[in-house]
Amino acid sequence: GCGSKGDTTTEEKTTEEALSGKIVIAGSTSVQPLSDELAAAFMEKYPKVSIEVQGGGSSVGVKSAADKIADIGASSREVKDSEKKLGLKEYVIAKDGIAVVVNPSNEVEDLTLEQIKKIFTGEITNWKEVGGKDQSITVVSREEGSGTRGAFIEITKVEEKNAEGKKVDKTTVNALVQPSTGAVKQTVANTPNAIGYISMGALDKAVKAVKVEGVEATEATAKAGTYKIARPFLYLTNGEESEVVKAYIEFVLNEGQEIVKEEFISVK
Amino acid sequence: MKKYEKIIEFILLFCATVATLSVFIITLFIFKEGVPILKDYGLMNFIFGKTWSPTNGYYGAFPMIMGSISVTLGALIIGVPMGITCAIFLAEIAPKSVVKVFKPAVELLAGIPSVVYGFFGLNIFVPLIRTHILPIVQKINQDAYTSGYSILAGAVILAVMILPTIVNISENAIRSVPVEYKQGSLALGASHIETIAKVIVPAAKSGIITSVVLGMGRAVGETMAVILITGNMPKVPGSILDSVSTMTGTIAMEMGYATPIHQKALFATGIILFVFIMLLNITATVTMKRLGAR
Amino acid sequence: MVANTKFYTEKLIKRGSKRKINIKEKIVYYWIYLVATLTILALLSIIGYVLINGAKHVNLDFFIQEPKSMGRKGGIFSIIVGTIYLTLVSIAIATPIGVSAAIYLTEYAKENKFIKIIRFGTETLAGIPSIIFGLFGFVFFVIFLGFRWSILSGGLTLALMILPTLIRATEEAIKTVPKSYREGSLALGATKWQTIVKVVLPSSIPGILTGLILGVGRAIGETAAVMLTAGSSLGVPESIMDPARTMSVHLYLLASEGLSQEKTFATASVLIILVLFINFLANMVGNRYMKNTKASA
Amino acid sequence: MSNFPKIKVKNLNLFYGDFQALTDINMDIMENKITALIGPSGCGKSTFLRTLNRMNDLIDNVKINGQILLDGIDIYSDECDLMGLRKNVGMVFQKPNPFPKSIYENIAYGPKIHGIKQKSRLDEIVEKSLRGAALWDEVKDRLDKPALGLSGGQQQRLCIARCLAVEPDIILMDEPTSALDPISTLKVENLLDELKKDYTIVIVTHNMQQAGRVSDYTSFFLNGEIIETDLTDNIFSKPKDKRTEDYITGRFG
Amino acid sequence: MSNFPKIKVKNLNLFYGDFQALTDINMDIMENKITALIGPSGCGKSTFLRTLNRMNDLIDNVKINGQILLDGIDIYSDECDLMGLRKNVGMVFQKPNPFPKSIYENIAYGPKIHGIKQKSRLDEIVEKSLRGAALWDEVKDRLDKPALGLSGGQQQRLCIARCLAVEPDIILMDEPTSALDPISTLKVENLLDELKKDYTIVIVTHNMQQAGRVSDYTSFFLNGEIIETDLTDNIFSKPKDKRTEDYITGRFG
Ligand SMILES: Nc1ncnc2c1ncn2[C@@H]1O[C@H](COP(=O)(O)OP(=O)(O)OP(=O)(O)O)[C@@H](O)[C@H]1O
Ligand SMILES: Nc1ncnc2c1ncn2[C@@H]1O[C@H](COP(=O)(O)OP(=O)(O)OP(=O)(O)O)[C@@H](O)[C@H]1O
Ligand SMILES: [Mg+2]
Ligand SMILES: [Mg+2]
Ligand SMILES: O=P([O-])([O-])[O-]
Repeated sequence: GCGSKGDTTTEEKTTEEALSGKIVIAGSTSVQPLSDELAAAFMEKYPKVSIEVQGGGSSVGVKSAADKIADIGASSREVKDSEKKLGLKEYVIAKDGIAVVVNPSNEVEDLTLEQIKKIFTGEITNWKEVGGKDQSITVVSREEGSGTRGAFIEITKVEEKNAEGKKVDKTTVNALVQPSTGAVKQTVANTPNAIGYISMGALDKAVKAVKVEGVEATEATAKAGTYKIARPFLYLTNGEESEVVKAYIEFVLNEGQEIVKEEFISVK
Repeated sequence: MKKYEKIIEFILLFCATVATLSVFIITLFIFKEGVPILKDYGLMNFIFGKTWSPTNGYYGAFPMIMGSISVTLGALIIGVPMGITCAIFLAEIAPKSVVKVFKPAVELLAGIPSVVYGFFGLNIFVPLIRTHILPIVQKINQDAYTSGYSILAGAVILAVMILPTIVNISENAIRSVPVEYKQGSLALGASHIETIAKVIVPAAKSGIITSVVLGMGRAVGETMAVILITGNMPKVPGSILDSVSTMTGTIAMEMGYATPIHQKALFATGIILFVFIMLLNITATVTMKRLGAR
Repeated sequence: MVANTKFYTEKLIKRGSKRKINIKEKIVYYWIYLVATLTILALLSIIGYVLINGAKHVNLDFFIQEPKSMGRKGGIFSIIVGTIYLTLVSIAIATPIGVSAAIYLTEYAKENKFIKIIRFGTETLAGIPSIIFGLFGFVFFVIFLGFRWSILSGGLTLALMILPTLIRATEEAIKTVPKSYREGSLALGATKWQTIVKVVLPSSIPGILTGLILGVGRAIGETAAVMLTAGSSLGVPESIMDPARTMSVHLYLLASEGLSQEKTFATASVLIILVLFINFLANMVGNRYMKNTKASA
Repeated sequence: MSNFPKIKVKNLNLFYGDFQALTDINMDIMENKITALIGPSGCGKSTFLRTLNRMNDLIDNVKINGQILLDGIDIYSDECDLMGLRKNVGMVFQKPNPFPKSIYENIAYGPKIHGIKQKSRLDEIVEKSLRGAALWDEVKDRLDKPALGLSGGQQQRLCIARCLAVEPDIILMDEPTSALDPISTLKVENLLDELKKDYTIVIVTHNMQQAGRVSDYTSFFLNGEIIETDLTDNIFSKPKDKRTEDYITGRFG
Repeated sequence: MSNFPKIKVKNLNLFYGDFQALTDINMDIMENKITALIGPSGCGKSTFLRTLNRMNDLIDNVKINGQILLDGIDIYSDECDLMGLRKNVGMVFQKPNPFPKSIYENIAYGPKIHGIKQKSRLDEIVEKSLRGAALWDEVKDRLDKPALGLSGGQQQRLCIARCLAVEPDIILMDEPTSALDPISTLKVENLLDELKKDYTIVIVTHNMQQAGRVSDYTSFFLNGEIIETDLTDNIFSKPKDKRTEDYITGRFG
């Protein structure tokens, strides 16, 4: 037992050591924590590979993959029609719910999609209108181009078609704008009357996720489809992929799904 | 011998040119990328348009321009009187021993990276404004509301940031006022304070103005600290407790977006910023020349 | 007549005759002291707040461990490496160009239109906000030249930013070298370049160093332009083509995302201590500089 | 007019830190006379002059003991108001030092400081002072022009006018003509003769001829001490002290 | 030694922009003699001296015409190598200007510039030059100390030594003792007497006595022109020109 085990490890090592190179992943700040973990696991397995993960937002992911300034672009929304012509190769690596979060001191537990829409379009501006205290609502949104924002406004119908059939983002101008999932969470955690939306994978005790249409925000409900606000995580590549990138994506889509399962919804 | 001297001179000249050339390249780049949208969208529409919503095709930079102006103005209102007072204190009033401690301290303040100020503002000022200043304001105006992310928070932090610039340059200007002026005034029976107010500060005004302009440049140009504390709300502010987004902040946050037109709009914002700063510098130079000539 | 004058004088110079002005002036003095105190307090409170909350989390491990889980855990080793790397690269690019430009402007240039343009260029460069450099660096170095997010892109961008400071400091330093040194050297049959290298530059080294230190300070403090050009990835950079995250960028991301208060304070503390150290260094060089010029005067 | 001592200096000692710049000065300064202070460079003339309106107060670590009585009031005692003293004891400096303001503003500065706000009153004072300093005719058409545009001699007379505008009793002058050309010097010297009708004047000068020409009394300083004070005619014709004689005849200094 | 003209100046004119500082200068400078240039301030002495090693080249918009022949070669022609000229025509300035380096480095600077690298050779030159400038005994134990630590007189002799180290034929001196005290002045004057055995020396001086004491020839400058050049003894005892006489007897200047 012992000996053969040792043998396989050394054998494995030689093949693993053969794989070397560098990967730069950039884009969605919702995907970032997941990429970080996946990369760590991959680098542990192949010590000669180095993977650099950085944020920016989903649009940065699409653009940097297209411009080839990143090897892999990460996006937390579907690629838009206008971006399709860039000819990027897409890999769905996970699914994620978007949690609607409020400050832990907030009594509101449950919101309907309609209410959420009205809050984010600025029709509802006081918590008492949705069963909370008589306090103004501080809406916290993401920057233009965020994947989370894109998915959120689409599902909650904050984005509407106008007369010409063009989609229009109706997010209220009275919203604070923060440039990352973490920043939204931080702002909501620190501001008593705030409401925001973040990747479900980033949820922790600092903020409180409300039920949407009575459904709790968990991986299970999102996977089951009862929790309405969910979107895919994508990896995007442009043109011929290098050996390492291929190996990494292969890893993410298979072994890596174990890691995905911990916080997100596996695609397997 | 002569030849290699010529070659060296040429290399040196080349290096001097690189510095200049880079300004032209930078200017060229920014303008090349930004001018088309200013043309298509209309310069006036861009500058005075009240809606910034690139995904919807609205590129009105007015909220950001107002954001930058209001935060900067706020910083100047707080920072300039404080800075000039400190400069007077250092140059005219403080005993040597105090100057020895005070001056390095102010210089230290100048060296601290702006993010540290931003972090401090985020942790201290934003909550402070929400929990302590808002209730006071609400006593006067029931409807007042703020999340704390506000012009006020940005202005306070920027004021602290520009303070060293104003103090250092103004102090030098005040110190370089010839001592004869001071003696002349004192010998007429003027008090020290009168002498400072009526002779020394007026004689140092061109230096003081320079310091304010430089401070202003620094405030307009600051990016990350402002992103952290002003809330980045692309809306024309109505009060100092409102959140705003600034030109610099918007560029930093939205840079690198997929749609080319959106990116061009950011370059156009860069042009506005660029022109703004240039105007500021030119005004400063002209004022200084006028004051110097007198 | 005599008695009369005396009475008049007495009224004039006896104390108390000008009470009102005295009170007004007292208020002005109080105001000045108050503002000065406030300024010092502001400084102390910022530094104190950061250091008191942060110093206890700064230990050896913090320096030698790599950051984990986006900076929530671990230390700032790769960030220190990135900061040093980026600073060195930007200095290495800016120094030869900046010092050469300054030499040209002070020793060779005759006042003509071309020189005026060059001067205008360097002065304008000093006034451009850093985000514009970032914008330019991102489009030009990162995308157009294909350097991607890397220390090279960041270093080039920062080099452009610190160039004016460096040029100005060097010019000032060179200008303070007495003309008599140059004459002495030239009269011995030295060429202009020999005179510059052997007499002028050695005398202005402290001034140049001061400029460099200021440049380093700016490189360390810059956030927006660095994020856009050098990226923000957490790995240890191994080559000039690798992306890197500097301390200011790290602090910004930690602060904005609220990943860990503890690490944020610790990083801010390290930054402040670094700045303290740089100031100390600049003062030391500056003092030596003063001594040198005094001895030669 | 009289032979009445306007200022009495008693046992005055002055130290810059450890260095004693004035030793045991005793001297009477007569009302409505011109007193000249002469002596080699560094002997303490300026220092002494500046004790009379307490301009030395500006310098760090100056220590003074002894008394200076102005009309019987000790100007270094607590009961003396410094601003009032300086208003009463005007000063004109070696280098003309007009403020970087207009000619008018230069003259009006003092009166304004001392509370005069009325425009007509100020106009009056400006004219009177400029006439008093024999400058009126030269500048009356350009009162709003910068004072720094005047020639050196005009600037110096402007400074004298500025000093007159606050109506002092005494005027101190520290080498007021040393920065001027001969013609301007002459004008200022003539002016002094006019002024002594109304003012008590103390003048420091390096120029022996000048001292002889303009002053009634002369005091000879050496190494921080007064060697002798006497009528100018006596000092120049029959000095009592050998050292005074040596100095006056140019044997040292 | 000889009465051979080392330098011949022919019809030299020099302009600073539009201002003519030298007009039609004609002069022979004799080998191994000391030639003194005297004249009132601003008459062009320094300007003329600096034409001899082309130090005026450093100044913008200087225009020169005429000829200066050094051993028959026109130093303003293309065939003259500027660095070589300056090596050959040394210069000592009014204010001692040692470099902020050690004493040794100051002397070795010139030889190094001109390509001497060997340490032993440099040591030799340093000693010889310092002995030549009568400074060796005073500094031999502290050659590695900063030159700026020397007294003014020592610094001036150091500058002379520095000049000797490149082995010039001619030494130009622009008021070399005006910044020195009498004792140092004496030492430098004695040195000049020694040096003229081996060098041709041109010295500008304000001090008539000095010109009389040290020089063989004297040239009197006035308003950019040479009034007369003659043996020093003649100039001082029986000047040909009235203006020279007036100047020497102190009637103007
Ligand atoms: N602020 C000062 N600190 C220390 N010593 C001083 C100061 N001012 C003057 N002294 C010294 O006091 C002495 C008297 O100086 P003072 O200026 O009164 O001389 P003076 O007679 O006016 O000379 P001069 O004719 O050159 O103006 C001098 O030795 C001078 O060096
Ligand atoms: N760089 C210059 N530009 C313009 N004019 C100059 C320059 N240098 C000197 N001059 C003028 O040339 C004239 C001769 O000057 P120079 O220095 O040769 O006089 P000098 O005889 O050496 O006087 P001094 O005895 O004061 O040193 C003077 O009128 C001077 O003002
Ligand atoms: Mg004096
Ligand atoms: Mg001269
Ligand atoms: O950062 P995003 O996932 O919202 O694009």
